Amino acid sequence: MLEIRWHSRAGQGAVTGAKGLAEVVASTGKDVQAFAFYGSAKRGAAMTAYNRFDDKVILNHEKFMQPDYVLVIDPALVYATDITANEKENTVYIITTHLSTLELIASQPKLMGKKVFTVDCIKISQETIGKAIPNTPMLGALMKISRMYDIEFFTENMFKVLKKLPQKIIDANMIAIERAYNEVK
Amino acid sequence: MFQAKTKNLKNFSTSAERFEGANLLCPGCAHSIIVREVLNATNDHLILGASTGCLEVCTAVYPHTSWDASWIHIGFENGSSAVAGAEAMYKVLKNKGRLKQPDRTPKFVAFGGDGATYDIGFQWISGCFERGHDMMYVCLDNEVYANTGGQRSSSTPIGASASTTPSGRISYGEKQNKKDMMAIMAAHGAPYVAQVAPNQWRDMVAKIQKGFATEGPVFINAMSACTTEWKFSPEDTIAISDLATDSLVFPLYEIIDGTKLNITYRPKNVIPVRDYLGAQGRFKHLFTKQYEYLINEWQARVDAKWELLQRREEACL
Amino acid sequence: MADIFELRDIEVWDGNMAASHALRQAQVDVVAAYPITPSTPIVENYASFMANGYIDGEFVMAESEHGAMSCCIGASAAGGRVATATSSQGFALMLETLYSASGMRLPIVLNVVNRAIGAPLNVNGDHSDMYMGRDSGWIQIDCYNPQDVYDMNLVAFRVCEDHGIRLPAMVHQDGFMTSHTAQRVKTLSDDVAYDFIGEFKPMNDMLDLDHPVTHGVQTEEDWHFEHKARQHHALMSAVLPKIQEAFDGLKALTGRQYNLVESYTMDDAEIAIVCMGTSVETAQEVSNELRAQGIKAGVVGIRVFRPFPLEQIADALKGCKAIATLDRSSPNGTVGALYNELAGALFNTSTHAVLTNYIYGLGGRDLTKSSIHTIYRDLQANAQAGSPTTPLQQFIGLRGPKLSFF
Amino acid sequence: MLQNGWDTFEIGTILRPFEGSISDASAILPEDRLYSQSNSFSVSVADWRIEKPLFNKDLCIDCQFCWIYCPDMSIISRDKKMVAVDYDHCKGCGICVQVCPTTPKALLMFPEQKDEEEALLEWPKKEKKEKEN
Repeated sequence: MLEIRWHSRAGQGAVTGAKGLAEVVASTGKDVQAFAFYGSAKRGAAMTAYNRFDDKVILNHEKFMQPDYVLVIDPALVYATDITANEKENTVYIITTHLSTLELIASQPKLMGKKVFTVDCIKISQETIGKAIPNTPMLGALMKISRMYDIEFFTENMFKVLKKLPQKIIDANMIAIERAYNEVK
Repeated sequence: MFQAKTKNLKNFSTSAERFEGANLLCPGCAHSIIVREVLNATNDHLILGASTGCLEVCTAVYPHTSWDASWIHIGFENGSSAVAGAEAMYKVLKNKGRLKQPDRTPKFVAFGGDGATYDIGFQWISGCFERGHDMMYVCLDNEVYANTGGQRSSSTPIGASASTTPSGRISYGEKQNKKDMMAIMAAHGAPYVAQVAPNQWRDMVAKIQKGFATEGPVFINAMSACTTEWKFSPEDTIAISDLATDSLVFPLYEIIDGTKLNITYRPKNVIPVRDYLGAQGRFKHLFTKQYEYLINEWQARVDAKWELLQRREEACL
Repeated sequence: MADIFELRDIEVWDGNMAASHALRQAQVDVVAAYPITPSTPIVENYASFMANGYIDGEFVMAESEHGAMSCCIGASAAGGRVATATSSQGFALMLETLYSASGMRLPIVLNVVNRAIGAPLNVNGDHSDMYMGRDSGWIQIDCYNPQDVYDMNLVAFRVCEDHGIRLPAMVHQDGFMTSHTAQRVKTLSDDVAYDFIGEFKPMNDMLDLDHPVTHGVQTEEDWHFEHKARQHHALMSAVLPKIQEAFDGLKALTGRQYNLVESYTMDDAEIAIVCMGTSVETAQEVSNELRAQGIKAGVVGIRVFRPFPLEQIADALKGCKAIATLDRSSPNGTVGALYNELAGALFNTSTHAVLTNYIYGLGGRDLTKSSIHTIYRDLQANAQAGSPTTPLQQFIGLRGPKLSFF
Repeated sequence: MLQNGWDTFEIGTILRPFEGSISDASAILPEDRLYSQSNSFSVSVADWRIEKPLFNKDLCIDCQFCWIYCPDMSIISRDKKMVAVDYDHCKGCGICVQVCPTTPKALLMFPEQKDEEEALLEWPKKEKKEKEN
């Protein structure tokens, strides 16, 4: 079982990202879950989304999760929310920030001694897609760090997931994924 | 063809009734007269509905029905929606080629009392009219919850004694003016809204036929004099209705496309409102020293409304 | 004609999307609906299918849930396939008309995305609305995941429209936990799904102009009882065999096996949890972990809540020593509904299991595996003692001091 | 119907106004329709009446006011002529008498048990105009 928790603001696309990832994983024959915690809060409110992947059928529907990966796609949530909640010893953090990994840990000492990687998904999405939708670049970064799939396989399958969008948007997303894959540190 | 049918009453009397006797309505009930005029106004096939109320509980009590066309009742508030649902299904089955009699086009009519129309069912009617279902809604407006024993509704006129707003030593009864349902329905932009009275049968049948010829939602507010709750003798139903239309308490007019207003009946001799009020037990207490001022207020209100209607009509000319 | 929607053999859908596609494939004639969280996406997706030419029917966006179900009733009586969706407060607003639909024997399919009922207002999943509907005369089928939602919608149309049944059916799924959780769903092609349900066959249809019919009459004391008895008789005698037949048909088509009562490792189980919704699967996962430790644990999921498969449930639990019933709805003054149902089912049988009740998960409160482990530990103690070692009713997953009754 | 048990009637509490099929009720007069026992037409409310309207054909001008204002479909008109009162469905409200415009009226209320021939003999006679007061 592989478990992922996303930290995002409503409207930044964490649910779409989690579902897109689930679609790619499902295409390889694994069982998947993608879900989120919703309140009645509107766009801008902090929220979390989740993935579960397994070779076996996933029966567990509890929301409680000790994630293998924590993906933070909004830079401020590192400070505003407890992104380390229910962590495991080897939980991996991939965090959107304009800071370097060392600068980030210095600004949030809770991350000291943990497996932390950084990438500026906001900037990447602004420069490629044209607005701050940092979900797809984060998936590129996840592919690099987790080595879940090689990037060619992943982009090929993400392309299928996004196929209903206009070609220009799909292309921009593909570039964003690749950039994040290359830029995550 | 209806022009010929209603050119005069003799022609109209050849209609084959589709509403049956031995229903359980009170002797002298105007509901029944209205329903007959509506149903006889057309030879089209009909899909009918009713909200809970006198008409419904008196015409479909198991094991008997008084309806010769398909008819549905669900509850007090939703006769409009029931008919709208049937109308939606008709459109689908027509498009999909699944109608059993594809060559016939039924008309859709929902009936409801003023309780079901002005009060509890208002939201449902508003929804149906906003969505533009091709249906006619007929309000049988007897200005009271007659089915349950004469409680006031928002159609009950000021000064009437109703069982929940009775007149008494220190009260003249109902304190609120009757809600202007015609204006509200016209404000929906409905293609056709009309006020009718069964005593003015030619005016009424013409409006019903106009309504049936209209595509989209049609609202008909039909005055239904209630022998039981207005407290007059059953044989006087038409006489009381004449007093209502000729005193202009119940003016007859239509509003087309939410804007164009036509007054369709101008009494040759307008009679005083006092005569209308005095003929009914529900206003009996107004004819006392204590409350007589209300009769004058009534007259002033009726005059003002008539003036307004005429101005509205002129504005459309 | 509506366009064919090309589906992959396996789609990643949440429960709402699964329901939307099932409605689309059923070629529903009239959907009249009003949006309410968490069922809203069902009708949003449906509207989107419509906007893109995949649906031929009428879609009536009503002014309220009551208006929506009222339109559904009128449309169904007119003579065609009808479906809608709702949740929670919307379900409560609909409730009056739910009794009308079943009493008028109109085969409407209602997707209920289970949600708490306020006050306090809460948009998350529990079974308050499902429980509110349990005396309404509808068939109630429960789903544990999006695949179930897809399959049970197809089953619901096939069962409720049968002329031997003619009763409306609810397909329940857990708000958010199923409705907004994307999982793998094995699909049928549009034509195969439609053939499984079959053509709609009208009965007592108002639009048959040659045969006028009066729907929705009043009955006095002289007839009401007989009509209600007839309705109950249909629900009790005809529905479960018809559902079983549909399950068998679905299995032949897909290999997927559904049962009126979903027994999981129950053959030799000594302790069992009985519950509904996503909790069934989470409990299955925990029972697997216990089995690995040699503990004879099992799970019984209620697949059909109404009509209640009383005999099948008694049979599934006959060897048990201790049983926990889990109710995801505030019992408000008594034991949980499932406790009552189970006590009734088991009372005159030779089963003398210790029966206890857990109230959990209200307003979407997480049912954790850890809580389920606690319940199984209680059951082990009860089984060993041969009598309850805990109060009969306990709240689990609740803040503060332990809350229990009886 | 009244002998039926819970398991014999049609489901959904539906009622059928006609036996079998009817192509267009608006084109078929009541006497030519195959009403079902479920149609209220098949029932009588004669016992509701205290007084009954009697019809004097000689005075009738076939204006049809009684027909249009009868709440109970109890004025039988055929070919534009007033034919009779339907005493199975008349509740005795008296509207027909009230709206009858002739002098004397062609419809008058009489006690329920009144013999029709006797009533016709007692009917007020037409008066000459100059004698009217």
